[in-house]
Amino acid sequence: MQQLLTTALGGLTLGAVYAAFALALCLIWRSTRIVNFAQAPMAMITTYIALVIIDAGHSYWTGFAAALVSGLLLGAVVERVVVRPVEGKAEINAVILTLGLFILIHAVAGIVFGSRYRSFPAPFGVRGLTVGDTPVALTGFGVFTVLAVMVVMGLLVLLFRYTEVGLMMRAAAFNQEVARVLGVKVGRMLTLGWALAALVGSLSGLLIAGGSLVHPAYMDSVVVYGFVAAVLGGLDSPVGSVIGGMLLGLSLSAVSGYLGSELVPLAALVILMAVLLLRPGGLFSHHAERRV
Amino acid sequence: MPTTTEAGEKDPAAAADGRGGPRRRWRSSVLPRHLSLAVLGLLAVTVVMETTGSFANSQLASMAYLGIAAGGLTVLTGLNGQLSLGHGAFMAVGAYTTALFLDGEPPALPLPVVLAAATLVTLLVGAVVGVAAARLHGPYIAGATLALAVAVPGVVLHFERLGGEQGLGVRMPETPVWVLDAAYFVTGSELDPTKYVAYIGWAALVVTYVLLANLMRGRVGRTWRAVRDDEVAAEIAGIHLGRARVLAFVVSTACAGLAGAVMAMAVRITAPSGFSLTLSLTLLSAVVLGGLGSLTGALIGSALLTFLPHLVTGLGTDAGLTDVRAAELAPAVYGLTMILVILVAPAGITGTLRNLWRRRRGVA
Amino acid sequence: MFDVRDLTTSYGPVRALDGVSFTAREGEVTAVLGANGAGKTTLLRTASGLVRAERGQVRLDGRDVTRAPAEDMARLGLAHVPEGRGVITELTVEENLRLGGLHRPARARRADVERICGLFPVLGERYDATAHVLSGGERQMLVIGRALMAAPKVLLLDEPSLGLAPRIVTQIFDLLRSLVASEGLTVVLVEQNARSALSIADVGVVLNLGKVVVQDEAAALAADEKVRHAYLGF
Amino acid sequence: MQRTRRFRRTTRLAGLLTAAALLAACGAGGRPDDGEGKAAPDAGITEDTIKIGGHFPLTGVAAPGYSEIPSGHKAYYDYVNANGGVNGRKIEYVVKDDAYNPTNTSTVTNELVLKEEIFGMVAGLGTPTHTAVVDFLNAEKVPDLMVSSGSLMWGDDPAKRPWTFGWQPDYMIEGKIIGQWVKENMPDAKVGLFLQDDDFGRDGEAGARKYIDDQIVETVRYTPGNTDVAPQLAKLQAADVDLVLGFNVPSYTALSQLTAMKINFRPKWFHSNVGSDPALVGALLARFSEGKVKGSAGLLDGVLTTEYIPGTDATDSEWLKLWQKVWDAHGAEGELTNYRIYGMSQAYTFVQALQAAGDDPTREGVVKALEKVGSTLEGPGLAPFRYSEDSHLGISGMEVVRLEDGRGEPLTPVLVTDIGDAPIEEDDSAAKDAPPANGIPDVEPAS
Repeated sequence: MQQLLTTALGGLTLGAVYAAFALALCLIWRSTRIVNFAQAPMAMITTYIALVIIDAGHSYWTGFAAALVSGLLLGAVVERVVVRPVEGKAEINAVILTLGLFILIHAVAGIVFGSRYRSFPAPFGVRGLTVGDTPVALTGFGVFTVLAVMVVMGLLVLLFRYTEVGLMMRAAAFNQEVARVLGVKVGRMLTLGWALAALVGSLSGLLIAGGSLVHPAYMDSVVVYGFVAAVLGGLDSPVGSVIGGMLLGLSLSAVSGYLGSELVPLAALVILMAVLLLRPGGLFSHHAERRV
Repeated sequence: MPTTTEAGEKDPAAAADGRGGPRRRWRSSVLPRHLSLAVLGLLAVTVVMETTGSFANSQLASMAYLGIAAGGLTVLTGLNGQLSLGHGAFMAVGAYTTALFLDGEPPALPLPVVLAAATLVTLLVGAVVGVAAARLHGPYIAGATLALAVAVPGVVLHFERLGGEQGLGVRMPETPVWVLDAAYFVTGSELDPTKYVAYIGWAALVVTYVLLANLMRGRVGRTWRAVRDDEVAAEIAGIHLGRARVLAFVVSTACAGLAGAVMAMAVRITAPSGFSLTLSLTLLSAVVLGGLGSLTGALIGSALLTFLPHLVTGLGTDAGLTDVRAAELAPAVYGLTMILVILVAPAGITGTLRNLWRRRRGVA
Repeated sequence: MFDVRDLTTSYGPVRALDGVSFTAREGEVTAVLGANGAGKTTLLRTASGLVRAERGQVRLDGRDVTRAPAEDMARLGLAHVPEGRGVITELTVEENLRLGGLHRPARARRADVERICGLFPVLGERYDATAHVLSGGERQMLVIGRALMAAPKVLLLDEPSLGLAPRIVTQIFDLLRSLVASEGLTVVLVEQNARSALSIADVGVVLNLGKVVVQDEAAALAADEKVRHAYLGF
Repeated sequence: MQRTRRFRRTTRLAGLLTAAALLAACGAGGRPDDGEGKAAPDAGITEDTIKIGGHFPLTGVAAPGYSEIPSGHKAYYDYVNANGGVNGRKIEYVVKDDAYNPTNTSTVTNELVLKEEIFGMVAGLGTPTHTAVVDFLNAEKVPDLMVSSGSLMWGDDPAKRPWTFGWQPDYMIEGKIIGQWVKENMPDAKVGLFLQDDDFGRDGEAGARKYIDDQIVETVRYTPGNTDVAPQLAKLQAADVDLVLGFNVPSYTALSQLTAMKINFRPKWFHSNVGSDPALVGALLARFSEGKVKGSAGLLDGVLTTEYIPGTDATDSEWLKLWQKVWDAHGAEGELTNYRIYGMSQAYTFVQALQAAGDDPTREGVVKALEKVGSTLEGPGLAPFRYSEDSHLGISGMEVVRLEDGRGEPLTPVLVTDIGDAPIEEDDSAAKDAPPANGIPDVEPAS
């Protein structure tokens, strides 16, 4: 029973992190119909930026903010410089491009930051909380992780549903030409989409790193799991991404605890294929019209 | 993808033949041409192999297995438009099959049969995955094969028989005496095991490329291109989309299986860490660098990936970088080149050269 | 007033528009007619800045807008309804309408929405539905309504009748006619369906291979058997 | 059409000509009998240099930590070279990156042996990686010394791998020593195993089970690369484990400590030597030690582990002073770490082996010398090597220590044993070895 609870709570925090990452993928997918395989190394770089700032003696929150801001900038720069030329071209070009970026950022991080492990601080404590007298396997930072992801998801929903910028971003994503003749500055919206996505990606990087160890490859496993989570949720919906992430976190945590950690990637593959083949629109789609 | 990237798509010789005679003659002229190229290639390989040292031979063996896998991948990605990030996983299937069949003293099966078996087993696995993959597109197929690439090493760890993290040693059977004699008779030098594996690799590569080249030129190749270029049009033309996709996937994974078999023999071990995501990405960068859809490109790409890291790391060390930093230079160069190729020269090296050549001759 | 002078556009080596000149007068419907590939759609796309003009001028109320980017056209008073209707099916009716009035102040926009739902009651009924569920005719109403949200001076319509049942076409064209009368719009209507177009147009411009071959009062064109046979196919 | 035909004719002609030329050039007679021929006893060695090589993960997931080992080697060789080298020969250490991928290991080993023509492989790292090349090295008769891994494979069967030598205590004897200590000192503890899912975990488990099979109530394994170990620890927690034996690498020591904190799991910890590096783990955990004394390894206090060479915590050890001196003079960027000390300690042994092989070392000479005098070499190791004609296994024992304030406090004398059912005995004989004044060993030639 206790093991079940611990596994579940662990899965929930882990799921929140996948959810954040899936949100980032979803944002980019919404704005440019590209899956950004370089999301993980981008987040890794911004986490290192935060670490450098924290190690220089500044507070955790300064580093946190710096990572988010640099994520925003990095996303915008990557979209403008690298991705813009392949937008609207064959899908495969964009995929290869982001994979190239994946390899490049990785190597550059190895050169700049070295490949040793470093610990990354976490606010709100990394010791399990106690409710009454019963200890529960949830840390202050874990609670923060889940809340942060929920808040970000909420903000994104508000942004897309109720603001003009959100509407313009969606219009630009769905139909560039129509959006243009209606006066939407499409290029700017795409840049904004990438920038926001990279910001959310940076957040996921910070949440994974918090209270744990970082090295240039620490986000690599999230590439696959974040993608699976996004697909579970339908790739198009922020809420779906978050639910997908949570479900995946719980399932993988259970697989790792009860079947063996070596089977976790296989479980992710099975879940992904099952969803793609049985419910191509994701678990929460109303109309299964997505072409996968 | 621009159609101009395909090997010899607009080769003047073939085009001339196609126009000049009835269809039968066009078809029959392709095979001899490929075969004579193959013989020429084998001779060139022999000359290179005999005039270079053992280390170069071992590098050539690596180039051979990368080349075989890249050839298969370029057919899938360049010709049929499906992207696989999981070809490393299929190489693992071929490699483990080889390791299992060669286990035993003497091995239960002769070497060519083992190679064929590895290809066949991988082909079957590929068929299963291909049926699922054929229903996916673009980023979805990329993501699914990515998950496959990550999952396979875990599966290997799960089964004790496969040796866990340490993997299985690959016992290379003794080189048959008649081969040693024949090799000595032809080349005048001893055939050491390294060279033997390199020859096997290149023989496998040449056979694979001749088969692939014929497929690409024939009806099957046209079907694949049609599916890639315009699904709707292809379907209207009576092409069964799913079948074409699965076939491309199966052919491509069979190549990966054969490549895995050669790799197992060249590396002498199959372990999960040998089939990391890096391997799959390496293959992809080989075909992108060389030029998608071109066998020559795949070969050039695998040559680059075999010889470039060595060169770049050397340059880095000479420039005074620490070993650790110099070692990161090679992937940095790949990554950058992949990006630049897509942005500047999406046709890859072969495509770009061909375009330049055409422009110079005023054909285009 | 919408004025095109010597407008020339090429796609690579292919010249799609070749020195086209005409004027669409305020409060009138100008029908641009011609066969497939005559350059009609290119004309609208060039006028709205989606395609770069090689030569010539586009003027809106006397102001040169040839080089203005497509994103600024709506603000300058030109609304372009592209071919294939251009409803963003993933968004709701309401969101589509809101997109039309991006540069307008919020209060004016709310009033406009009410007015447009009055003009097209069906849009009011389906206000919160995804545009995906609308029929062809309803989608056409939605895009026209969305274009009106920008309070344009000039409305460019590309093949509004495409794929619609004749009864719906008539309905939409009648609506258009009454809008021109009530709002004082300048409409440039690109149509293959020349007979219907001329029935509501004031002026007709006939394009062939990127050039203007005839321009005249709509009634006169409809009566000219030679032109009808050569270019209009009825 | 013209072109095609001409092309085809040329092709055929060229093919025939080449074949004919090749036949004519070398088709003379049969093949001479296969002789010894291949082993080049003098490869890699000249009058004034000796070139050796090693493969390490400098990139990728295994690089953190391990990539520092070769820098320790290099620093010590530079130190020796600056002091005249070994018998006038300067040592050149060629390091290649294999990213902990056996495929790459095979490639870079080919490069080292066939192209760089190294005299010997020294300290090649990793079990799966080195497994890929061990047969090749033996077939090529290249000395394969001081493999950086505690697998039994490097030394338990010298007949099969005559050219390969281990260096560090193998995981099995470590498991035995730990098992016996637990049996004697914590007989009532419910033990849980936290194992890396490879030979390291497996051999360690086998050793420990020889003594405490009945005390072990739960076994969990983690896969390197998967950094979420909460499910594994939850399983141990559910089994009411009160002593966790960890056969894991240092990053996973840090991760398991952090995770245990998260899930309120407070057992006693016993980490194998590989995973305990108090300096590294302590530094990693220092951030989370919640206001304890200035950056101390508070979280590691009370953790049990073993030691077989003095590390950075042994501040009064003469060896550490030597390593510090060497690192300050010849080290690369960064501080002296236990990984670097590990590398320097191996380098020290290599220099001894080279000296033992005499003025004109040959590949075979080094191997013979190690077999002959290896067990008597004095060095930083707390226990002697087991090198002999029958065993190429490395250091024979270790002491059990408890970490306090980032230092290991010995709980036992040095315990030595061997694989199999060999008994565990106390042997402090090698622990008192002190480095020579100039920091360079002086071993008499073995023959």
